[in-house]
Amino acid sequence: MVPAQYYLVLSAAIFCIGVFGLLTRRNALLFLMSVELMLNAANVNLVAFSLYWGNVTGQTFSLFTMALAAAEVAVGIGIILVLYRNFKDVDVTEATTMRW
Amino acid sequence: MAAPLQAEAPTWTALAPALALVVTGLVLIVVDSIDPDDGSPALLAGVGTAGALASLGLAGWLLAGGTGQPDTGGAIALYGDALVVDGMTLFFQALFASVTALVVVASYDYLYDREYQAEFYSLVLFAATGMALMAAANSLSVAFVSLELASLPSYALVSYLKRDTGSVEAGLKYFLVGALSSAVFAFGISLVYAATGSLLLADVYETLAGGANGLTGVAGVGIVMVAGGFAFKTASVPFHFWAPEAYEGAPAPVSAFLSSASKAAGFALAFRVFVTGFPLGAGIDWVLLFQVLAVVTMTLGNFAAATQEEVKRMLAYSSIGHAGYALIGLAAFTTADGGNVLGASMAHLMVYGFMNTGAFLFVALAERWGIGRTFEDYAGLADRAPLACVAMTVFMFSLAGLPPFGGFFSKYFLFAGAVEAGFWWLAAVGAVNSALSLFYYSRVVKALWLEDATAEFELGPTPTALYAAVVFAAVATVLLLPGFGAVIETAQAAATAVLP
Amino acid sequence: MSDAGSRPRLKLGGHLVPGLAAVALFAVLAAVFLRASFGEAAGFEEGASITASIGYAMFNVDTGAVSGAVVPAEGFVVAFVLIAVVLDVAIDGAVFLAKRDEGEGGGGVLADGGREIRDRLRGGDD
Amino acid sequence: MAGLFDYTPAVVLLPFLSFLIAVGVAISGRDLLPKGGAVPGIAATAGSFLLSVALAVAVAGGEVYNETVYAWAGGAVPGTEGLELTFGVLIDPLSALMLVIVTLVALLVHVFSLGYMNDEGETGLPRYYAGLGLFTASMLGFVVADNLLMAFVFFELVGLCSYLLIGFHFREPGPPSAAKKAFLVTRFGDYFFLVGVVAVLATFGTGQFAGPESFPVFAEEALHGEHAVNTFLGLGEETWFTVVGLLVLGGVIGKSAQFPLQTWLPDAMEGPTPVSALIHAATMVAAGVYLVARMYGFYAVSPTALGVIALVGGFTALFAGTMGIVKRELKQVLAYSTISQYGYMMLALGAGGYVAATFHLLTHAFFKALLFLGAGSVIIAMHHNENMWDMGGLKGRMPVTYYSFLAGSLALAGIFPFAGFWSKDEILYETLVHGLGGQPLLLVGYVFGLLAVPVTAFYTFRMVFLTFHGDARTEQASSPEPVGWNVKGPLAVLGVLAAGAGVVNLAPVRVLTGAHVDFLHGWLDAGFAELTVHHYEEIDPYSSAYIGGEATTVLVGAAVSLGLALLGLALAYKLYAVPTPTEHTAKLGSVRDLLYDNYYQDEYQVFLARRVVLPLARAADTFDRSVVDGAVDATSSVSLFSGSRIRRIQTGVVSNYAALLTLGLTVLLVLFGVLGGWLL
Repeated sequence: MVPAQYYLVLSAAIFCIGVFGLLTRRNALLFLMSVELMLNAANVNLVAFSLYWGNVTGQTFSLFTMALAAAEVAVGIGIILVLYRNFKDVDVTEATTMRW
Repeated sequence: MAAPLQAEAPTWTALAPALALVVTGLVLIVVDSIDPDDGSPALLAGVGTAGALASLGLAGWLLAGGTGQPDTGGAIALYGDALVVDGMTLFFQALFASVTALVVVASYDYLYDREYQAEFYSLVLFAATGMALMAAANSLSVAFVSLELASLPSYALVSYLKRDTGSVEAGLKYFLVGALSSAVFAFGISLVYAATGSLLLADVYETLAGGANGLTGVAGVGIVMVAGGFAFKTASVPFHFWAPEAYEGAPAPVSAFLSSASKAAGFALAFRVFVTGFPLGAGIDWVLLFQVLAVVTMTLGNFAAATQEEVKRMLAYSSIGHAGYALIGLAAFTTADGGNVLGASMAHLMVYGFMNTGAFLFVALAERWGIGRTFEDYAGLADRAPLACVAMTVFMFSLAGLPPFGGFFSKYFLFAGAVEAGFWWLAAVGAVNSALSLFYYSRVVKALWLEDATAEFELGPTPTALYAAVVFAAVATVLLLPGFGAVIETAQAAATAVLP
Repeated sequence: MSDAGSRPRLKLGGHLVPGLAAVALFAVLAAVFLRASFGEAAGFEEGASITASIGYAMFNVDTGAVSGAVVPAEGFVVAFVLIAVVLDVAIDGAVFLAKRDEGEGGGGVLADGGREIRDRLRGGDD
Repeated sequence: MAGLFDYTPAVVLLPFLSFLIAVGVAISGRDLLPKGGAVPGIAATAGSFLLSVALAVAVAGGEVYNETVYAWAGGAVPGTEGLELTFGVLIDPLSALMLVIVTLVALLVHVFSLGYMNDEGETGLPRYYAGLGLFTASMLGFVVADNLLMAFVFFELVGLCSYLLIGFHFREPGPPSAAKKAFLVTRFGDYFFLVGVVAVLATFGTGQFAGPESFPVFAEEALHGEHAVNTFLGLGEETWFTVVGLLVLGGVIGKSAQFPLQTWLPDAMEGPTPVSALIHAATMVAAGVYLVARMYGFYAVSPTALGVIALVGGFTALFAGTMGIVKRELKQVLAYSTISQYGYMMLALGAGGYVAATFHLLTHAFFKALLFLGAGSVIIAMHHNENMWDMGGLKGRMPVTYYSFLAGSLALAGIFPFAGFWSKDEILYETLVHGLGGQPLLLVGYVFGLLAVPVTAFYTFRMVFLTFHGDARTEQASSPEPVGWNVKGPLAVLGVLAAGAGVVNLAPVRVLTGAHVDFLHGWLDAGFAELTVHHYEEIDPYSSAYIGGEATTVLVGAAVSLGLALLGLALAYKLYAVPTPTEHTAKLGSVRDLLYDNYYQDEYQVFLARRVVLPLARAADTFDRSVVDGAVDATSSVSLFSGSRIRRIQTGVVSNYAALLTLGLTVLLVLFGVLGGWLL
């Protein structure tokens, strides 16, 4: 059986790849995808430790995170759409009328 | 005395305040599908207000009847311990319902002649539902889902003015930081699950208190990340970056809603999760964590607020500062002290709910009238709208914590509680920050009353509902002066009952 | 957006520099996780149906009355009902945001087969 | 008489009512009331005055009153059993006396305002009278407060009102900044006070002034080991009480304009003159000294706190006096004299002279109100020119003002037998005998106080001579504007009081003849047992010693102080009681063939004014402006500067936010990982 450490390091890696993506990409859609990666890192943990602890709480909850990710994307796409209509771009660093 | 009605009803009725909100939200969608062109905005606002007031009435009734409180058999756990209804739940639900009612009433005038009003009201009510459930969550799964239920409508509400670049930009930033934060929150939950094998707060507490079997580090990272999720919701440093822009760009009633109710919801959940879910001394000293967050948050918020030129943005930063004050509830928490500091923090959030909502609604009034956003633009407004300016003065002085207003008592109890718990330096930092805050709050008062108008105001007709909401919030802020005894007693009793 | 010259740009100096924060975060997480010690995994009972167990968990079914091996879990019915509302709200919000106001100019974005968006995407993505 | 005491809150509420009426009128924006709202104010303060007199009569009959009126929070402060935060009323001889003083001065100031504000055609009168009403109400609420927290609340209200009134002419450049300065500097002291209030509540679980459950009693019992209290920071009980006492003293020093927080007071002269009279004589500045007297039982158990009070007071008395010598404006001289006189009161309190301090508070209220109103009268006559070098010769043209002003000046200078002589002499006497009784520190205070006597007399009579004597130096001074009854009336009343108020406590006469004529002493020795003079004398750390017997000491002390006062007066007479004092000094140094004594006078003046006093005053002024003001200003500019830095992290670029957020999270993880032992 694969040691539990591996899953944790794997999920940390996925999480940090997601973080890396949203720190270095300006495109709003890629930003969304990066967030999806981070949520999926959580799912890796949930499923892996479901087996470790011998209950399906984690597996069940991972379904909920997926559903929530879908809901978040729906709202996110809506906001990105109005962003595009107003700024004619989906670059997240374009919208800087408010600062300081 | 016969058993009160509350004790005889089936236990699920304890969720009535949240149910009232969600049903109202659904009714609004139905009304919209019958009349898609928003033909009668008064009907929509009326339904929304009625729902919020019904929720407030139910919460107050249950609270008064002792539902879920120690003298009637303690907290009511529902649906496999996923939800819990106790004094703290009802206290916060009453707070959310009050703010929702004020915001809905005020929005009637603010949304005058705009499209998509049914969507607006239903989103507000759904967000309020999410908050009400955050106050009742007893499991990390419900915590996460209800937090999202409160957040998703908020993102859309901030971007409500779809053709206004400020509103859209605010929505974008709020959404992006929010998505990042909820991912961090979810990852934190997964780590807590990894360390304990459960999502129920009571189980988590038990496992962590019994030593985490070599998984202390995993639990520690999880707890810090969960704290990050709450820090986002409460606009605490370093998860606060969305707040200045979101509050500034959003329609002012939405700013009021987010900065009062949404913030309080974050605290309600944080209080519950940390006090009943994470034992002190298991893996991480979260009291110290919140001390760091509290000091940094109040200092950053107040210092940045002091140098703003726009009233709304100043209020946004001041709202960050107040998150820092409320964090004292967790930062000065000790088991020996009982629920005193926690209760003081809850009472502060209650007072804050009224005074801060009122202040943002005054800004809404100014936006409705089309006068500018800076301090100078507000100059001399007292000549034209004396009553509203009296109300605004009350809010400002109360926010600053001057003696004759509700804000003084709540801050006083908060700081006194911190001193009593042995954290006098927290109180000292808070007092210094309050002193600084007086400077920028009084700038508003000075502009309103003492300075001459830079240009002629053309205010147009008085927006009655908005005006009424502002005045009502002011009356409530003043009434919390004599009524503060009852509020603090309820809050501290509720907080004491939460302790594991 | 007054002057393009004074607009704050993401100061990258090599646009991957902020990514170092993610690397640092990974280093910290990995350090913690590698120091953790784990016991033997409990595993699932032989012959238990995971799918069925998830179904029972989702609706708080009393598993004592169910025949066959069941993996235990806590009840998720509240979360289930809530997620229904969340999805409802998300649709509500997304549709409202996506709706085109009457008289809004600049049409054709959706009618050009997505070409304009695609160009934007390529341009926006450095 | 219990029925009468039930009406005590009305003393406070009447002026508050007048405030509400005036606010109503101000908001309506119309001229609803005759005299711009003065009439309700006069009626209210007159009512309060009558009620106060009735209360004083009842107190004289041996009645006292200490009742909680309203409990607004109870049992909720963590960790203490049953602490209640209340509003209550405490009427004892001290507060009854203070009520009479405050209401009388407030009434006279209201009447005088008719002449000073209404007849001068000022605008915004409802706002002015609203301010006066609230100011009076706040001070009265402070006086009757039965606990420290309530006292603090009203103390702050007093500060707020002073801000509103000093800044009354807010369209001119000076008053708003003066108002801000007054507010900020006194607030600076009040922060210490606030911490002190919290400390008292946390230490004793009560803020009550009187009764067996009061904090001074607890403090006394704690030192005898009869009562347990919470102390903090690991300090012993006496040290901790000293710390708490000094914290509260911070508020006193701010409000009573003691060194080093006195800087706001001279600037506060930008306010209308009747307001200055009210501030200086009976309300704001008096509040600080009254607070120390009110909780004197608490200070009396701490020798260190008493020593600090005495030294601060003595030093302030001399320091402010020297600055008063070189000022050109009438009201500026009075401002420095106020600081100096309150220094005397603090000296008395620190030296165990509780009666003497109260006595001086009483006499000073009368003669300082008189001097300010007299100055107001002169200012009306001079069309709001305050420069004394533009006056001269007003004596014959405004006799009522002159003679009442003269009475006030004689009292201020401490000339026998005017009121100020008796009270100042008693302060110096108490300081001397307690100093001789083994407290060398008090002897230092005594020397300060003694040196301030001739200085006081000098600047006072320099002012009198420059203003009223000699030839008129400007056209305006030769044909001054006449003033009305509403100006002369208050002056006459106060003139009589300034001359004769000394009879209430002729302590030296008692010592010499044995006749019981120290009525004030007897008055303050009645009432609650723990608030009486002999109780304070029992618990304070002082004992007395004499120079060859009590009577001798009294006579020597009185002779020395009177002699020094006369010396100062004579010097002023020599220099300024001449027809044209300006020309006299202008010839200085260039004309060598003047008479010898004139030459000597000029040299002396040059030496005194240019070489000693002016540099001293300048140094003091510089110290004021650079160090004290600088510290206050620096705090605010540092705050604003760091604020403008902090806001820069909000760059507006959401990617930067995400980066900072990630970094913040990483830092927190590292910090708590190391602390929790699961990282590294």
